[in-house]
Amino acid sequence: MAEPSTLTAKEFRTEIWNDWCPGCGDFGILNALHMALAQLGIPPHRTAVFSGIGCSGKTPHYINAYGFHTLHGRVIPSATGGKLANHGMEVIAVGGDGDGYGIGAGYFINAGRRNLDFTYIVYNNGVYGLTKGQASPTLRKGLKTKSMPEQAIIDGINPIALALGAGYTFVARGYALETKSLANLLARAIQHRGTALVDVLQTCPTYNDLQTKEWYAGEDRPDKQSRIYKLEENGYDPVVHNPADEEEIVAKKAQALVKSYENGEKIPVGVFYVLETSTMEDELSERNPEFAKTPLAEADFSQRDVSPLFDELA
Amino acid sequence: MAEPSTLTAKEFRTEIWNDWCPGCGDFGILNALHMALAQLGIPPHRTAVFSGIGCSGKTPHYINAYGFHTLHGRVIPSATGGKLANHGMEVIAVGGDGDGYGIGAGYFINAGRRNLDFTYIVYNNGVYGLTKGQASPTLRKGLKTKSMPEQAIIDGINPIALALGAGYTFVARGYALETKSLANLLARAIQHRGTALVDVLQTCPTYNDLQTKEWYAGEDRPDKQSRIYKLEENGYDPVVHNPADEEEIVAKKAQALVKSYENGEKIPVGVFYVLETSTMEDELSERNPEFAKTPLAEADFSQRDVSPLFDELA
Amino acid sequence: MASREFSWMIGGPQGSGINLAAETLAKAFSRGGYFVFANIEYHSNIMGKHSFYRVRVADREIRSHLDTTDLLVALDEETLFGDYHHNPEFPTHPGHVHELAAGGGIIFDSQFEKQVKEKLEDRDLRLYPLPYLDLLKEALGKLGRESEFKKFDIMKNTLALGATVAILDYDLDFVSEIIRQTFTGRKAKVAELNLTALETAHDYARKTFGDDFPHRLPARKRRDQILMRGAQAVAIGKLKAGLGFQTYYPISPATDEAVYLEEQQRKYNFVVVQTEDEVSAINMAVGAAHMGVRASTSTAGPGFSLMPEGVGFAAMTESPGPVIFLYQRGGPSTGLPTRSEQADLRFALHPSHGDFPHIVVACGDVVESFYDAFESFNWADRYQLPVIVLLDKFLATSYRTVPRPDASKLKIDRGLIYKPSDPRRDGYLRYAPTETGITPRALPGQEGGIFWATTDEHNPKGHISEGIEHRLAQMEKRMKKLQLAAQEIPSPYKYTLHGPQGADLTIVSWGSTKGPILDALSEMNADKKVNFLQLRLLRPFPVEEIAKILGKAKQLVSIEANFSGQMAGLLREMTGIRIPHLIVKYDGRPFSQNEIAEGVEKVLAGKEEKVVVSHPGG
Amino acid sequence: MASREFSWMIGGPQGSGINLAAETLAKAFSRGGYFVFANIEYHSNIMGKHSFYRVRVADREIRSHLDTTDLLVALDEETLFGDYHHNPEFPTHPGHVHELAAGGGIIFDSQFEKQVKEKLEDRDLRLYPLPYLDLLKEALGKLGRESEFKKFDIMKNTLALGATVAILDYDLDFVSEIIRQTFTGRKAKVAELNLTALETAHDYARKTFGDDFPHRLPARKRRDQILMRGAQAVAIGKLKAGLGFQTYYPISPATDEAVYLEEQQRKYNFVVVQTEDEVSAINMAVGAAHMGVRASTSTAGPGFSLMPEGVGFAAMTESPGPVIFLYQRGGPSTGLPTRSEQADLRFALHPSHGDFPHIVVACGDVVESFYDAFESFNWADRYQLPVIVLLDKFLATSYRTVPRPDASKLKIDRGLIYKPSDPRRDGYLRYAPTETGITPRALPGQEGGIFWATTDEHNPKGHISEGIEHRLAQMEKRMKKLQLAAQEIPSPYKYTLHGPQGADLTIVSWGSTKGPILDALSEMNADKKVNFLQLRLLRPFPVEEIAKILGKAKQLVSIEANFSGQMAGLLREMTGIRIPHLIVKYDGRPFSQNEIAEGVEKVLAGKEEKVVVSHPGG
Ligand SMILES: Cc1ncc(C[n+]2csc(CCOP(=O)(O)OP(=O)(O)O)c2C)c(N)n1
Ligand SMILES: Cc1ncc(C[n+]2csc(CCOP(=O)(O)OP(=O)(O)O)c2C)c(N)n1
Ligand code: SF4
Ligand code: SF4
Ligand SMILES: [Mg+2]
Ligand SMILES: [Mg+2]
Repeated sequence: MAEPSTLTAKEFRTEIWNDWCPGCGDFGILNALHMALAQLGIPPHRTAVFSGIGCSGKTPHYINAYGFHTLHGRVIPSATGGKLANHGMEVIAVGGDGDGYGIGAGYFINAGRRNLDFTYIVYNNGVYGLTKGQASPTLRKGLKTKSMPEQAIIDGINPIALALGAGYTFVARGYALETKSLANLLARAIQHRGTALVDVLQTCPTYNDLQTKEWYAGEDRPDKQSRIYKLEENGYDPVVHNPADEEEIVAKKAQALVKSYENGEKIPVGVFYVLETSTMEDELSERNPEFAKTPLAEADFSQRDVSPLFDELA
Repeated sequence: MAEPSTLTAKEFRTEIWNDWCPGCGDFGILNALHMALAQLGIPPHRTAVFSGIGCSGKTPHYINAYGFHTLHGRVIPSATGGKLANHGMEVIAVGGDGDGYGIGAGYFINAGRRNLDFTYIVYNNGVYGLTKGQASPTLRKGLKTKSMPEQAIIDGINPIALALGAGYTFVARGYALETKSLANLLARAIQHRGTALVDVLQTCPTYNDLQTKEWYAGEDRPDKQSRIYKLEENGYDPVVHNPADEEEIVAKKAQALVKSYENGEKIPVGVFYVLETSTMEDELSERNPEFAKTPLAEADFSQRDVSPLFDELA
Repeated sequence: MASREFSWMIGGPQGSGINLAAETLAKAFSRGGYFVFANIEYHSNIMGKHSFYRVRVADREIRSHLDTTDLLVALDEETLFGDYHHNPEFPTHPGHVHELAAGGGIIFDSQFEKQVKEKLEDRDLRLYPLPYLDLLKEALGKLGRESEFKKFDIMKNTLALGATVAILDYDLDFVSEIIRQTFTGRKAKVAELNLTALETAHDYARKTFGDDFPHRLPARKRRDQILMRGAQAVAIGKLKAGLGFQTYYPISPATDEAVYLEEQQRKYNFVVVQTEDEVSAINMAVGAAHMGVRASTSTAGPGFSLMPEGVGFAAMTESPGPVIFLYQRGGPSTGLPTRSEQADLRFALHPSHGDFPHIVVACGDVVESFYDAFESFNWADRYQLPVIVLLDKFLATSYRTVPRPDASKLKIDRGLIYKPSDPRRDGYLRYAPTETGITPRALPGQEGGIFWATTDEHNPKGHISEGIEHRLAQMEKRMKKLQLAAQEIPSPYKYTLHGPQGADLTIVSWGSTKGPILDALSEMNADKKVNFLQLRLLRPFPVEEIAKILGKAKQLVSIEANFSGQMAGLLREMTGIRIPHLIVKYDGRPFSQNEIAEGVEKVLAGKEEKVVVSHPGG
Repeated sequence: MASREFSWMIGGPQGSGINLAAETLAKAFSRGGYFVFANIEYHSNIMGKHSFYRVRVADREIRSHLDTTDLLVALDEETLFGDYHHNPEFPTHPGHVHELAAGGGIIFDSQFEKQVKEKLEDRDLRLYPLPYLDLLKEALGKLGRESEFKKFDIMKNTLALGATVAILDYDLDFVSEIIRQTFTGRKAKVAELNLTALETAHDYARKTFGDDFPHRLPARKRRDQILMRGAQAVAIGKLKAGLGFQTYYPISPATDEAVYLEEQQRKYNFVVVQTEDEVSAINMAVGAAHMGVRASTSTAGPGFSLMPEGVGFAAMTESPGPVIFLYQRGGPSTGLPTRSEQADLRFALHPSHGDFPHIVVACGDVVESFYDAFESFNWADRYQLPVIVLLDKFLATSYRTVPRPDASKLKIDRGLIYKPSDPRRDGYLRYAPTETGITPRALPGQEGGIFWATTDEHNPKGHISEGIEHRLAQMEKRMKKLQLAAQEIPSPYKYTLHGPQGADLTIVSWGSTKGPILDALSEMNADKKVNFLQLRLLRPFPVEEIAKILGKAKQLVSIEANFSGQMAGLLREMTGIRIPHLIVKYDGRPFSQNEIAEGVEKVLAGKEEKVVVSHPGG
């Protein structure tokens, strides 16, 4: 960022009625996103927010930017198409943990391979909010939230570990109720060149009575210490300093993997892993320099000459 | 295994015409599977082989056992349904790398969470064989096989790393052309209680002119040393010895992750990670002991009394 | 004399407990020997948006709701006058006061009294302002917990219930009993709180409000009836059919059924799996069906849009099922997730590429839902194909009093099972062409029964074959099974002609419109001769039978809750007969009894080809 | 005089180079001024299974293949007598010798000479045994590489080509030229090898075989024509239309088009993405279309079975596209992956839950494929909806000589684009209801154009609304666009009535049957008055126009390559008219010219309601 942004969070807000439950962690993420966008100074009309379906999926309606509230589990493919169609736009994809790691798991994984320059924010609340509280893929075995008739008999997913294996070049975790640091984290993710995952721990006061605000704050613990701590505060270095060094990459992934399994009494937030490497846009530009020059959506194709193709068939 | 098996590999063969290309690595996997089944002594009619679609997908037709050649990318869901319906059967799922890690990626990941007792064998040839040689998800960035018009501009997937992140309790890699050791590996995977992944490096002489038999054998290398080496020979210990010890689990995963990125001049095969823990069947049996007693498919439900359910509605 | 029937409505923001109040009231009247119909409207939202629940009660059979309300309970202002405060630019509804019948009443928070009086002064209505907060404090005070009143805002619903019972002069004990049964064990304290609130409001209403409400319902003789909704009827029908394996991915309005089933897993030996998506849900079910259990999945339109490939898989491999329960909701796409529509018919009839056999049946009401759920598994096994059972949000979630279904005569038929004379012999041909198209199936695990199933075209053994001869034989084999099904399925499962023969007007319809149509007919038939052809089996379509009935009809009108008249199109495709008048509704709300009558009136009056019925409402 | 037309066939195991031989021959005749039609049959297999390629050549227009072959080239024994060796229990085909026309010839490996003579002694055939191995060695010997002969087994195809040209007395230079153009650069060595083999066999055949083959084709005047197949025509049409974004997931027979496009990415600025599955393919395309590029995806039945949800997404959000190219193949399910069928029509017409607008068009031949591909993007943009273009394996992969399409008159129309008078004003309503249903769309990135698109029902601004008023307005808005499309799309894109008015028999058909039907008609019409109504626009269906034509027809027969007569069903649904005779084919092979004629004869002769045509073949 060269110039400080003249935009304020307010300019990214919409006036419509927000129908999330009172106290929902989604408000924290939304506010953080408003702040991050303002901080980065990208004009609203140069921003496109894609979402899946769920409580989280309603986010675009609450952001003053081009908004695409797509299908359940399909936010990554549609955002990918959108970004490739106009790589001049800032593309942000958001969705729930069911949306991204359940029905969308195949796209979540395959997006890691492309390293297209967009940011994916997952609202991780351990439940399927909008369908009334079934276990989401992040809910761990043995847990039972108030709306489940039986405890979970299958394991929860570790999204950070999966993102590392899938090839994401920016892997981070935030906490919805620490809005300011989340805003900074989101800004950093958006600025990253390549696909960035930010898994955000989000409280759902309506259905998740286990991972509550109080639980995160450690109120049940004898020492009343928050479960959340910041990776960076412990001198953790997520950055691959020599992207050409395969060994450093693997070592940084292994380090991040170990950290990602801290998920009980201590829960790290912050950036787990960063690698600066060529994006899919870079590769496409190398293949056809025209691609780099004008985003496809802005190019004029009305004069295309296909006669050489017919010639080949003569 | 208590008694040595009286079955031979021959009893698992079928008589029909095998239409794989001459020299295809699939033959190695098929033979190894015949041998493993014979070795384990499971009668053919107590075995069910499920497959996806692809060259690899034709496998069930070449095995004398109940065979389900399902849909592209859906072998895991259908095998999962099959196993839950009759947990008395030995269920083996097979399919291509496109099938499993591309279109099937979401199921590949989510299967890791369930730890149902079945074995999943992926024929990893770097290409979509049956559709004529497009890049499969395991083909790495920058590579170009002979049938591709352009080199791959997106990264390949690391299936071992993903399986670890997804929660598979047995994660292994084999090599199709070392049939005997592959047979042993498969037998071990089948015996494992829980979901076992065996990613098998498979040569496709027709479309993959990069990862050829000769390449694996290291014929292009100055030292002519095979690229393949066995994890176990280097004293690698994949087993979690204390399944209750979270830290050991994480350390073993990290160790496996590091090994899984060896994929150039040295390629490890063998078992990367093993954890003995409760399976989905165990959990279901705990919830309803009837489940353990008789597989659902063999139970008699003709006398079910639903009148208590009506009573509740009175 | 006061009327022995009435329509009640409670409205409020989601999360304010209208379900509990309405279902308690419905059950209280059902236990008191009345006929009850109760249905809900709500947003795809968890908390805050407007929802309302109707309860209609009568001393004769009823199966639908009315557009008018006799007693409206408003838990908030929006219920009265709409959401223009929340959505100034694009309000979504005008509230419910306009729906009140003449002489009807409104229970509302006394804080709005002035406003209500002003706005409604020229209407013939009884106003029952209830000081919710004071009554709540009073009730809590009786238990020494007055200071906690802020936590118990949710109990407004119970207060309204107490007032309702007082105004209607019904027996409060029925309500108390149900509240006690609802909150048991650790929740007994909650019961106590609610009972106190109930009584407090009841007392207040008796004392404060006049006893001139024109509907009064004394308790009647108890009847052996149950209060059931479609989702429950299906779930119980499935269990009775021997369901072994159920998959689902959460989706409105199908989830209710699956959640109900989930809760039965300790009582009955079967497994419910919440899958990672609907692709997995259908494919797991196919795998399980092939393996020998009765398997099923339940979903709504968006989920079904992910299942075509799996349906083709089942049909091609002649899997004995699964049975797919498709709960229609407002489409297209995500559409109106919590509203009702009947617009998935065409898609369900052609749910994948290629020609293949499958059965489609549409349940008309809660009783049929039970029997269809049961029978569909027999068809899946007999004909070795996937079956789609069509329901919708209206049917799934509406409660109705019905006699307890008789499950004793239901017979499970698993179809032809292969029994090798000598299991060591190796000659089983799973896909051998036969006269009927059906080949006995082996159960995996069985000796001598090894077979191969492939989604590719295949030879009699089940191995891939692209040979022309096998192709023709297998296509014919598969499609023949549909003919057999058409012959064997008993006629009541195919269609019913309700009402008099030789009527002046014949209504044709399918699915959940049955209730409102029958109710409208019973009002109408006094002076008009109208009958009603209900279609139930939609594939294989009973072409001859239906053509015959339609051919004899004097005048035809179709009724369905979709934009394009999908069933009318199907009828024309199958019989060539064009229905000249369509009554359609596509606002996402179910037909009321009045709307049916209104549509039919319009058709009878004029020449309108397409009558769209819809009323402003919440 | 020897005939100036002939049908040639080459058969052999997959991987034995029959494609190269047949396509070279086809091109050689096309360049020589002949009309050519060439089509292939092959298994879903990479190496070893039987495949064959037909090349038909004439000095007048032809558009289809015949069931008979004048000259058969057998690269293996199976091509002659079938696969009973490989598949003793369930053989799949009887070989091709039974298809030889009287007086025809067979080029085959001399090693089978005795056998061939014995089996075919009573047939009027010319036998051309070719000592493949000796000729190969001889050819290699000329280049000093005789010892490598084992590596060059693959060159049998070129040997057969040389012999073919000799027997037909065609000009070898055309063939040599093409071989030289095929293998250039690093492959020039391969060209040399093949040319030597070509000449060696040519010489041998001239010397050894008689010159009495009844078909002889002297070179004609060169014509400005191209040899093109459907997949190429589509790809070029798309590029001309300004395609910016193409997705695909590999699947037969759609992949050819995408691979062709992939190869053009350095020449034209656009992107082809091989996705992880078809769900991703459609959703990426919808995302891209919304973002402002012309977007498309191509697939076959199984892939399309994964796209319903995405189609609904596009329709609900009024996305300008994508255009979906659906290459039909043998179904259901995985079915016959490399065979042809027209059985996805019904599914394409109702490809998701709910009522929503989309356009379905079916191309009849390679020229229409080009124009439809182009025009479909204009429709997607004008009407802001997804468009499905139906093709099939037969059309996609069959080569035909056609005049070079004239692209100069084609105009790109991107439909109504929103242009704010003041971009800072905040009043854009992306979904404002309008007269026509169409609202100008903003291009994301544009100032003042911010909008919201949601798959939920919405208000004019694009925010979620479940309000009845918005629901009705939006449903009507969306569906109205179909009416507009029906009015605006010019009639040639809707249907064509080929042949004489007032014929005794009217054939109705759609899609790739056009070629064989026209060919059969041109043979038949001498004594019989038959015309042919080709349907092209299938949704919105031109009800009035078609009803009028059908109403006037004296006798009607439908022809389509599927089991159930899907188009006939659609016709009846739309017009009430029942086609009394169906000619269907569902063996996965395309109609030949003869089969059409045969079917029509049967219909004319008897009263058969459903004539199934099929012939044993490879
Ligand atoms: C294909 C499909 N299946 C199911 C649904 C129903 N559905 C709506 S939201 C949702 C899950 C929401 O959970 P999550 O993604 O975690 O988001 P949250 O509501 O928790 O933010 C589901 C299953 C759907 N809309 N589409
Ligand atoms: C839904 C669907 N999409 C596409 C295809 C076409 N298809 C058949 S096999 C195959 C890929 C095969 O690759 P892989 O899974 O790696 O198996 P291999 O042939 O290499 O063993 C594809 C895309 C299909 N059958 N179904
Ligand atoms: S259900 Fe949970 S996630 Fe959804 S809005 Fe309410 S609190 Fe938030
Ligand atoms: S294409 Fe490759 S994977 Fe398929 S059969 Fe041939 S060699 Fe094997
Ligand atoms: Mg969630
Ligand atoms: Mg592969």
